[in-house]
Amino acid sequence: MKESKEELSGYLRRMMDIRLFEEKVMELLAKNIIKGASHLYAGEEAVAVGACSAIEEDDYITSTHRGHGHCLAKGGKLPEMMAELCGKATGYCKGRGGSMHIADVTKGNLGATGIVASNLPVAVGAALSAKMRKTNQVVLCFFGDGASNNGIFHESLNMAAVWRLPVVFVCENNLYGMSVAAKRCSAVQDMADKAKGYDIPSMICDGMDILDVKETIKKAVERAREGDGPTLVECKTYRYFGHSRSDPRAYRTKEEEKEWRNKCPIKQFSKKLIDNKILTEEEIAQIEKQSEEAVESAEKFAIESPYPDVKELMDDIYAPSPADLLNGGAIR
Amino acid sequence: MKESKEELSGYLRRMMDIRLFEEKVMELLAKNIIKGASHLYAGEEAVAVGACSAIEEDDYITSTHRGHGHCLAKGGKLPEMMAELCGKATGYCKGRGGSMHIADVTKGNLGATGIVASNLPVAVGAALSAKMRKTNQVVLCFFGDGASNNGIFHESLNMAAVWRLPVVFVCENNLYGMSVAAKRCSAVQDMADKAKGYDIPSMICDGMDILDVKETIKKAVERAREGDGPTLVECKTYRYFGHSRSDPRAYRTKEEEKEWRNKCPIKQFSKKLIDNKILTEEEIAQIEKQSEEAVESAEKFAIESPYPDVKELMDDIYAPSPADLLNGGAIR
Amino acid sequence: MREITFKDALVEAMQEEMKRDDNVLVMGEDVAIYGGAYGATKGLYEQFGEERVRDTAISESAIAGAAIGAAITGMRPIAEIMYIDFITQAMDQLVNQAAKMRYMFGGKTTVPMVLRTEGGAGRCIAAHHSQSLEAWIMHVPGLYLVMPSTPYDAKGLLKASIRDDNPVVFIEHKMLYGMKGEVPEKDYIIPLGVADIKKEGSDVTIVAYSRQLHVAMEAAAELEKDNISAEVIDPRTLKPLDLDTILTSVKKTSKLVIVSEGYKTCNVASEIAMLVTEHGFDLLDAPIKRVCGADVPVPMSPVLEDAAIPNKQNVINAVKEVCQ
Amino acid sequence: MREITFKDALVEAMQEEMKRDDNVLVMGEDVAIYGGAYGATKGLYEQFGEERVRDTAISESAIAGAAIGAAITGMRPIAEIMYIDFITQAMDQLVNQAAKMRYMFGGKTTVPMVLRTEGGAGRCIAAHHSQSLEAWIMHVPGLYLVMPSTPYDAKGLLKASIRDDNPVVFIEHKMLYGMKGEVPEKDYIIPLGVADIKKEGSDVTIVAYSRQLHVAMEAAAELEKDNISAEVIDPRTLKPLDLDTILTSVKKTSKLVIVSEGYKTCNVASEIAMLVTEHGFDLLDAPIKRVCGADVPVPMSPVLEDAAIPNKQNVINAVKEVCQ
Ligand SMILES: Cc1ncc(C[n+]2csc(CCOP(=O)(O)OP(=O)(O)O)c2C)c(N)n1
Ligand SMILES: Cc1ncc(C[n+]2csc(CCOP(=O)(O)OP(=O)(O)O)c2C)c(N)n1
Ligand SMILES: [Mg+2]
Ligand SMILES: [Mg+2]
Repeated sequence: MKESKEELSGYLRRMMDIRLFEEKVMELLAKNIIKGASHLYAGEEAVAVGACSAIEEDDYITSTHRGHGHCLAKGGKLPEMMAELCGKATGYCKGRGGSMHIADVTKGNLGATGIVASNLPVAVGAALSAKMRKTNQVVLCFFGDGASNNGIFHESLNMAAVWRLPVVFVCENNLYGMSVAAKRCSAVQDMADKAKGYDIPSMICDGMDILDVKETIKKAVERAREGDGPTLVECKTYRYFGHSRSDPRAYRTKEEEKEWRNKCPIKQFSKKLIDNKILTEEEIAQIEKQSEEAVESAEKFAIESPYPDVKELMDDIYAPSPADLLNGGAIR
Repeated sequence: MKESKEELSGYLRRMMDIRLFEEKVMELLAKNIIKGASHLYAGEEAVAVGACSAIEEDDYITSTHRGHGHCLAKGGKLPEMMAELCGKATGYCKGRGGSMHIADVTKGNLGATGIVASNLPVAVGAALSAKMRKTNQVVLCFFGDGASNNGIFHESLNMAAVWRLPVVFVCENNLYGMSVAAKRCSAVQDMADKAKGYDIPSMICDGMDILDVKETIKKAVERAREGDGPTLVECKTYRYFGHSRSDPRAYRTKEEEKEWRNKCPIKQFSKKLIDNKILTEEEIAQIEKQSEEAVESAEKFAIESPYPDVKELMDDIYAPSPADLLNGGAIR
Repeated sequence: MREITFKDALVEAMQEEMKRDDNVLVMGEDVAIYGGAYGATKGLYEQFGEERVRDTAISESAIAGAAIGAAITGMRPIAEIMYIDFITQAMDQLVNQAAKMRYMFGGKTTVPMVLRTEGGAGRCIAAHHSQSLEAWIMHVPGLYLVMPSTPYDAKGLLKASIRDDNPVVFIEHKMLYGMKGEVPEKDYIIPLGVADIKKEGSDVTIVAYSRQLHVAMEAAAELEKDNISAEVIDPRTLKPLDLDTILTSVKKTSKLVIVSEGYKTCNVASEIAMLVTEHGFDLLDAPIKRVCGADVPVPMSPVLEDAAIPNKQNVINAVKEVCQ
Repeated sequence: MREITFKDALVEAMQEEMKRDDNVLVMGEDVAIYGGAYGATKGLYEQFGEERVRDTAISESAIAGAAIGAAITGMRPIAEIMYIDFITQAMDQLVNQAAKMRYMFGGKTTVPMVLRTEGGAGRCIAAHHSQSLEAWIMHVPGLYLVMPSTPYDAKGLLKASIRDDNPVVFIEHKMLYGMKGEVPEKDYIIPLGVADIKKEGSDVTIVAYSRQLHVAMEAAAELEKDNISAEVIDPRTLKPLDLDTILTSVKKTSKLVIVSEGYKTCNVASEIAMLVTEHGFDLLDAPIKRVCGADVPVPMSPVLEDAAIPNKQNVINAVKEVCQ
């Protein structure tokens, strides 16, 4: 492995952070401390961490309804995330967004969205902006297998291809969109095949193998940075929990779940690090402990944080108008 | 040629009807007798006539904003069409629809639409209906190269493919969507390539050659009728007039226009019929004369027809409720 | 009478109509194996099979469009859009095709379809899953709009909607699915366009629908303690709207409060107020009041979400103001 | 002062702002080589090149979405949707993304974009090319809504919209593009949220915007002959709405007629009426009247189209009714 020990253990730590965060979220959902919906990323950690390790800090990502992993992988902070999930004033979005709407603009996370596929054109626009502003930034656009059936996928890939924009479309194919298997609703089973209609390259990688994800995305990112336009990368992966908290998972078998649990990206990567004598079991246990503590302190932070002040309900709906546009009489 | 003389001269007649109809429309637009917009089909006659000659009377078509040719090819009547374009009470839609909204449901023409690409899912739904009602009908869905960049194209092809529906997607690639060349806005130049993302077959045919169109569509229709699902057929064609009446056509060259005028589907087909000794020049002149007279009498009918009665403005917005649903008090 | 939940009432309505008419089919995301995100299609797949109960891809526009194509060729589709928030992706088909075809084609087409969807706030699922966008639908000629508040109404109105020959948008409130209520076992329908007086009263008229009907009922109960007798009218269908019943009530009470969970600006409430102004201005003793959702993307945090939608106290306050 | 057309005023506004700020770009269907379906971007492509003036595919959703992505990362895009009828395909991006991002993300994002589009009837192009859907936009928190009626206003408001940090929907009426009016050569902006009293009067207030402003002005001129002095107010921006100016006028006249070309039900007019009822009921001597588009898909036939939208006589009749 060409990465340094520090880098590699950093990846492991981030994957563990995500896993433990999601497990904690599951627990808090059950206790109704977290309200609303949370779509958990457990099982897919290698995708977000692998992909984000292939880009620079000032590059952009766009996220999805299943966005906790993306946010953390792009440098997001556990306490602010947990607080946001709990609807607290200290959360990333002051409690207004919750699980499905975390953005962390300063870190280049342009935001999650509750509307499936709706961030694809936003990613395209960000790539257009990077190109026009000549910043050499690239955009990683995450979305699911289900999202790739939505019309906006088509419009976005076409626009990005025609304008040769620096965007990498990262399809997290976890076999299902909610309860509907890709087999039952998508005409092709390798989502990568959908690149053919746009004359752009596509690649498939093992979404349970962080280094495979990283290498694959890296190639796509290089293409993008060189001005050669978009790539569609499909990561084969699996979500360990149900779609959302109330999902009985009748649409998939216990065997299938088990099979994928055996491919656990964290276990796999840990084993590889040990086999390659990069980390010892003890060091890994140590990393896991740090993750645990971090998640616990995030939980504490979130729980102890106050709810937003109801007086702020109507704040920030509009940006203040520039000084030269101000006026007195208008009711907004 | 395996078709009878009668059939072949029928095709020629219908193509001539369309051409002369469109030329008349252009004239009436210039005189402001026809108001509003008309997107003329001249140049593309072989597509509609070829395609519709490959299906049965009770099969369906869905049309577009450039729909006069489709309507006539599916058995539409010149007088009702011309009256509709003139906004007269005797038109297909009682003057409410005009050029972009002609439907002729009894002939299986489910209607034109002013919204580009918006009839694709309607065609899919009609095919679903045919399949579920086990009628053995197929649906021909016409749309343009420009339409194939719209998201609804993607959703429709995917749905039709997954459900193996009896629909043939007929892409009339005339190189432009209004002023924007496919080269400048579509990632691929053979629209047929867009079938690849849906794992369905595609075929390309010469949209200036009626028999090539007919044969190609026929194959796709057979597939559909046998339950093998949708096909994407691309017809390479050209519109002779501007996009609409006010179009200066700055986006294309005179040479290109001339080149395509030389491929005129009517001239080509006429020549073929003469070369194959199926029709004589005199017979063809005779057919043209009949077309001319038919168009003129349609014009006369349209011009002499009354405008709709303004009292009918609010009629037919809603269908009457079934008897068991009626009630007195409601304001609709 | 037996009591069943709102969602079971919906299931029964579809079940009965599917038995009655082979042309009725159900399509949408997760409507088959999953039984609908809120369980409103549970069991239909098992009973009627995959031909008539169809899971689709995440393709809102194709769902609506395919329903239209099926409807104009002899079927009676029930299409589900999982949340009304996603209707933004189906608006073109719904508004430009379903709503207009009949008129535009000279009355020669009918579009007998139901677009079932779900709306409203209350589950802390934030701005993309909590909207009440019925005002958009009500604005569009050619669509009917149904928003039931009880299991009884839900069943009878859904059956009527399925039998109706027009495109009907049928909006269910997410907080009502689990609500129980009396529903007769026998076949019945409730015609579209007939309001229901959910509580009689003499001092003030409250018009409220969907979940807010219950908020209004609670407010009305509390107002009784202050000797204010509120008449609560549930229009049930916003289009066709039964204005007569509202006017008759206002004639009696001379005061009107309208409650709606939608964003306040350009809300259904402003329209009902305008209609009453136009047809019964002289009946009014006080300015019409509305109690609406705040003009804000619905926030996730429970404290903010609560503040963004009407509650009992808001209704009571409004009533007291008009009754001063 | 020199006179230029409405469309040239728009071109100038964009030209000036593009010169002023390199981050301004224009994108949409046929905006480059063709210069816009109604000529409102004519010359920009030649002047600023294909990098900053971009023809797109027929992908309304991607046009709006890409504008958003560009806006939140430092650009100031002007996206064109050729007809507001097609905004149905961009609603998800506009309503769920552009409008909500800032609030939903805790105020940490701004979405400085203008979505220019065109609306209204009058050219016999039927139900898919003649709608006035501004009520939908006005309903949505997070969007601004601008609808100018004169070349002067169009230029000043478009410049303000481009400079504003919020997503602005800017609707131009198809019948106004060719209209000429005085436009100063010097740089000026008109702030959003400031109504304009287009004609002073004392007997009745008429609120009208976009093309209907001119219908109202014609009506007002004719009413003068009958000694009815109408004050005509053009809100110019429906969001933010300058209610103060309307209320001040109603204080003087005690009577209000509101004109809008949109479908009557759930129209902008009902909202303005409701606001005046809420904030100035006591000022009113007569019920507020509205003159609106009919609740019908706009028909193609000239006689029907005319009947489907307000005309001078409708406005005169309404005024006379309230002035009785
Ligand atoms: C436009 C839209 N349609 C439907 C939904 C409801 N929904 C939320 S997540 C989801 C499945 C998404 O599948 P996929 O894109 O594969 O992502 P995954 O959840 O598997 O990560 C659905 C149907 C939605 N949020 N937005
Ligand atoms: C959704 C939508 N966007 C834009 C338009 C405006 N418009 C009408 S026709 C047209 C070009 C269509 O191109 P194509 O599909 O290739 O058909 P053609 O006109 O070439 O036959 C455009 C952009 C429209 N009617 N609908
Ligand atoms: Mg998935
Ligand atoms: Mg074309």
